[in-house]
Amino acid sequence: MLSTPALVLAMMLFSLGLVGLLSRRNILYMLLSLEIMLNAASLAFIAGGARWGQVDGEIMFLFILTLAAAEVSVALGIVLQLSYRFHTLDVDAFSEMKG
Amino acid sequence: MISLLWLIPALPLAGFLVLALFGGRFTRQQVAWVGCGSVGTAAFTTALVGWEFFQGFPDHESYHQTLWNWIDTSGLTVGVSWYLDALSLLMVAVITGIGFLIHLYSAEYMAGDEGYARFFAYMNLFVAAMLTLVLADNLLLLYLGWEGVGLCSYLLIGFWYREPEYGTAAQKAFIVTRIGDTAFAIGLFILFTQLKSLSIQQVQSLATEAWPVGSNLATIVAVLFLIGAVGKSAQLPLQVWLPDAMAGPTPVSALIHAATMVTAGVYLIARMHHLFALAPLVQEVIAVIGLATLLLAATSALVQQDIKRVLAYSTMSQIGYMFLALGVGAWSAALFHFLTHSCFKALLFLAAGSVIKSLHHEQNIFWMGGLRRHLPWTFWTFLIGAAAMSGIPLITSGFYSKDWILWSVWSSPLSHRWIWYGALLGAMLTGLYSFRLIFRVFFGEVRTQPTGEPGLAMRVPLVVLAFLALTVGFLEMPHTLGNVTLFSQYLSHALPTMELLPGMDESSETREQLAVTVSALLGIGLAAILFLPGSNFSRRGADLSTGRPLVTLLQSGWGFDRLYDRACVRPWFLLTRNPGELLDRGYEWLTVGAESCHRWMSHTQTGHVRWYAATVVVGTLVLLGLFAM
Amino acid sequence: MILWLLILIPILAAPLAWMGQQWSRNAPRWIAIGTLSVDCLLTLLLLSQDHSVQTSGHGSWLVESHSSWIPRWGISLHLGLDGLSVILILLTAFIGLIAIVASWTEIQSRVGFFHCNVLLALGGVIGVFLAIDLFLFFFFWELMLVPMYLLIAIWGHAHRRSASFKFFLFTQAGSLLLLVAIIALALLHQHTTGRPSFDYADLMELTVTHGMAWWLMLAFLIGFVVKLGAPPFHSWLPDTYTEAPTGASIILAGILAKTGAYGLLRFTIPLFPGVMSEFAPIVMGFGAVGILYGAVLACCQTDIKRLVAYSSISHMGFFLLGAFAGTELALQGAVMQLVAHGLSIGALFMMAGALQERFQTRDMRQMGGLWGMTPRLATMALFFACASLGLPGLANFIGEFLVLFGSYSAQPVLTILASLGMVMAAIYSLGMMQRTFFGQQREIRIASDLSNAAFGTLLLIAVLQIWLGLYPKTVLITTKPVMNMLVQPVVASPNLTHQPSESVSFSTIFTSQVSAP
Amino acid sequence: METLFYIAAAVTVLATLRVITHVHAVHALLYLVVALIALALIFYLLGAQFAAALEIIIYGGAIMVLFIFVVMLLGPLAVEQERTWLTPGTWVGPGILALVLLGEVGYLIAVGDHLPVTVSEARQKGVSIALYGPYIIGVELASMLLLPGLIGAYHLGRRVSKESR
Repeated sequence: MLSTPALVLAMMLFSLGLVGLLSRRNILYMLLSLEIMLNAASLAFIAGGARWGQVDGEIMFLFILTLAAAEVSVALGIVLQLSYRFHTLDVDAFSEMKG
Repeated sequence: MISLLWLIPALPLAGFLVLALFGGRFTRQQVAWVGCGSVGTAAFTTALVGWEFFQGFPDHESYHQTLWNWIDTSGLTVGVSWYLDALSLLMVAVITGIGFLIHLYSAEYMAGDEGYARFFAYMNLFVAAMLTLVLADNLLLLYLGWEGVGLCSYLLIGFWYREPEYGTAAQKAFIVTRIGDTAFAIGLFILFTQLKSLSIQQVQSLATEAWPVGSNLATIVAVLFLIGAVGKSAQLPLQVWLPDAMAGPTPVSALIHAATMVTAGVYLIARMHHLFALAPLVQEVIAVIGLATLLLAATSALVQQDIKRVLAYSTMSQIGYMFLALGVGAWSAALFHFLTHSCFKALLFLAAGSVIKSLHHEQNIFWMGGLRRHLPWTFWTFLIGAAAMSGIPLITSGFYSKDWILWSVWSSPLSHRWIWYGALLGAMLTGLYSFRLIFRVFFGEVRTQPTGEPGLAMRVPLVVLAFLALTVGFLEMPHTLGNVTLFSQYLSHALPTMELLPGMDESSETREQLAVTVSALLGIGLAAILFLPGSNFSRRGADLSTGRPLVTLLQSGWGFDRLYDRACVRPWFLLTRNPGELLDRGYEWLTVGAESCHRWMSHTQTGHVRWYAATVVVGTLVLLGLFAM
Repeated sequence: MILWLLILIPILAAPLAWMGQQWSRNAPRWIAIGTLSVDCLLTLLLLSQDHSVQTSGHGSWLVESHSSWIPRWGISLHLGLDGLSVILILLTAFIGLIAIVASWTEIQSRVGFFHCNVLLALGGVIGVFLAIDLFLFFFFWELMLVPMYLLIAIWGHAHRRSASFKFFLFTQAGSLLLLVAIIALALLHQHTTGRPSFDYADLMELTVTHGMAWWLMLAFLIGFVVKLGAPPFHSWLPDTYTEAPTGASIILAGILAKTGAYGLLRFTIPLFPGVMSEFAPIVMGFGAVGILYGAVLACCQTDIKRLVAYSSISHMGFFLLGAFAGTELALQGAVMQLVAHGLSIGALFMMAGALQERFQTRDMRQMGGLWGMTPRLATMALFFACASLGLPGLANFIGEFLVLFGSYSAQPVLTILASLGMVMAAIYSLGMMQRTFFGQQREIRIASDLSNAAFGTLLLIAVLQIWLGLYPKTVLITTKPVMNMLVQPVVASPNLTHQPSESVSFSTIFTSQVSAP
Repeated sequence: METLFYIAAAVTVLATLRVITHVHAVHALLYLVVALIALALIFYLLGAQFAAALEIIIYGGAIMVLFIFVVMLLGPLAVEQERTWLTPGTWVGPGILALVLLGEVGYLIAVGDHLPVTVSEARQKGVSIALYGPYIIGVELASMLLLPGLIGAYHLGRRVSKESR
């Protein structure tokens, strides 16, 4: 079946997303990388669901989808605010939370 | 009529309340009327009650009145109740009678003072508290009066509150006596725990039943009570407060620190005589304390420069005589000396007050002199007082009371011969310091110009007290002289009479009396040689007040103040110097630790999103690695 | 129902007081006064009904209200009133009134919110005094904390932040221990009977193993003692009392400390009688140490509020000594001490606040000679200094002496140590008078004397002090059945039977010293 | 069948690589859309048709549109001149990848019925039943999550006035 290669693919995508998250400094790209990682996770769920013939994988995908939607809407709002306030999207420029 | 007993303490209390609440709105005259009136009425009531009491006497030896149950819970039952017997009636009579005279005197003496109403309020409160003390039927109520007089003493010593030294003296008085009070209170705890009662009569009968003579518990309780009495009566080793207490206005010294409050210790021991009888060891200690105090105070009085301090030390010395009498079991003699002492010491203080007032509050006797002609009333009354104190034979009351004490010491089975010699030496010293005062103040040249004689309100008490100081002694005269025993008969209903050693007859009594007489006269004669202006010694300017080491030591009251300062006061101040506390430090370390941890941890909070993401990844990897293993 | 009224009236009036700010500046104050007066009257009503019911009850409540809340976990809305609670509630309402009068001029910002918090805190306290379901008790216990924290943190003096944190951390740590112990008790109940229960009566019948009881007792003890402010858990107390605004200081010292005391009497002692009788001497030792420790530190202080705060530690030491002495007399004294201390400390803080308001300082070194300028204040200060040093005839004396009388039979040495506190009380009380009111005036400053309202309030407290000092029956007769009940199990335990021998052995030690010379 | 999967997987990986390496936001977005579509295809191949549809509609459609809006709102910060990103170089890459996917879809449509991919109605029903059965709490939670998302987006999306910073 396709489940095993699908899981490998999910892992690859996840790693790519992670690399993107860690290497890019533009916050917009970080968000994109995050989306990739979320998708990789969904893929893993769906592959799992397909492997066992269960519907739970798809349900989890649905939840991840809603999560992603909510996350993106808020995150993009934050991105807008950041750009208004700091006139840059470089995350290394923001360190307001420094302890 | 006797049921009016409760009015006696209530009247001064009412006077206090009226003055405390409305005193500010009264005129001086009204204040004086209320202040003197309340005590005067109390004295009048005492006379009525006393009359009624004597009607039933001696069939009804005591009268009991309960106003309400003060505390009544879980086995502790204490009432606000009065107990009148021969002893308390005597005390009440002295307190209200002399108290009234002193109030009358104060009405003029304090006339110029801004705290006129406050003064009378305190004085009235004092009288109320003192009456509570002597009329109390139980020890807790007695303790209430006991603390109450202490408070009033504190307030009146510090009456002129602007002077910081006066405040210190007041505090010293309160705290030193409070040490005694605490011992007294512990005595109460033991007594209650063991006997389940606090009623004075009941406790004593129970104690007599429960404890054999010389038993440990009796001794402990007696010692604790003795410490309380010693504190209040300014005896060794808690005597240091009394000389400083002279900071208060002179009528206060007369009433509180001479005539009444300081004799509370004497009253307590006399009142609890059954208990003390159970502890012969403690009785012996009382006698020794009395002797030591009377000698110590007499020698100190010899060299003081302040007229009031001389009188203060003399008070300590005379109370020492009373303690001595109590110690040898001569209860009645002690109280007789209390009676005469109250009269002549109040007289002396009031006369001294008159001197001080006429000299614009000059108290140093070296700035006085030659007042004999300017202040004849004062001079004669002072002279009578001094004569009574030194015990000039036959005509003064002091002679009879002191002689009784010395005779008791001589003849008591509880006494020793060396105590008697000590007391005799004391009698000589008494004459010496009394007449040193007379010669210094009233003879010689005038050093400070006096303003003149006091007015009527001050003169009347002086004369009345002078009369009493001369005549009170005739209530009790020894076998060899007149054999009047009114006083001892009267008190024998409340206090046991002392048994004599075998072999004490009239001839030995006469010899003993002769010795007393001679020693008193010797003291006066010595004073005349040393201090009478015109005498050899005096002309050479040799007083005992120049700075030789011994004199300095005597002047400081044998250095007790310095000793206590070194031993207690300074360590205490050292202890209380730092307002921080040690335990708090411990908790502070906790916060310091938390803070340093926080500082270290907060380095990880860079504020960079990518750093957070990376740490999350690393953390996840570590966890995965752990799971994989 | 009337019990719920007692709690709900202040809690419901709290938002009203907040809103009242819009109408007028004094509206919140009057609302608070009205509320507390109503509570006062209701309690007096209950108190007057008392005596008829009292005969019925060995352990039963005079008034009780029971309805179920969360039956699954054995939690119910169970309130009960007995002699102890009625006295303490009356004290609460009265001290609350004092606190409001004391902050009449001091609090000028956010008046409404201040009184809202005061009422909420007092409602919580009354709830604590009434709840006999442990869960409900804990609910009220926490309810009173938060408004108190706000009172300190918002209206406090210069170092209010650290003080309020310290207060919150300490009390919260104590509460946590309490919570753990309460839940453990409920679970133990489930373990033995199969259903969990937080109800007082159920838990009283619970038998706990010795080791377990030991730990639970410790938790209950520490949780309550923290609130009481006995060393070594007192560290928050001086800071908090000092930095809090006058009104809050009065509530803290006058009422909140009493909740800890109440907890000890209501829960710690009766729930674990066996262990308690073993542990009582240690607690009494802490009480005696507290008396001396507080007194010594009070003598060190130059800040007048700090001095009063340390004197409070000292006075609460008497409570601990009495509460654990195991004799009815001492317990009665301990309760009396609570009432007396509440009254005297309230008045003292009120006067400290008045001084601070007039001179912008609490440092006694900068005062002095105020008697001439503010005679009313000075007279009242003198009175309450006397009350604080235990002058006979005033309420504090009754409390202290009953405690000492009662505990002497249990622990003679500790009692004697505690008595030394009386000397120190004299030192710090008179020292305070000396430094503030006597002596030379430092600078010429014009200060008004006490206002009529404040003077009247203080006079009222003074009259109460005298009344309770001369006729303490008022309180003692109400609390007697409760205290009597408390003593029963302790007396029954075998540990106390050998106590007379202890006192004998003490006296032999003592006499051997006496007779040695 | 497996070939289809591997081609789609290759497309996904390639597009994703381009997403994380590209410097221009819009280009990256274009690649991401392609990656999502390829992923949808994989979902379909795994038998999750409903998920595949949602992936395209919501992810590829709604969410990506949101991104694009934001990118445009950000203006010069994220977007170069329009001209530079409309040059053929930009869209050739995604175009080719999309064409590959199109080919796959076409193949699927042509021979779809013979493939072992099971398009079962029962399974989709199962999803719905499970969703509103045991997972109802999850649905509620998701709705709760969306509401703050909405409010947050509304609140954060407002342009703040100049003086605030």
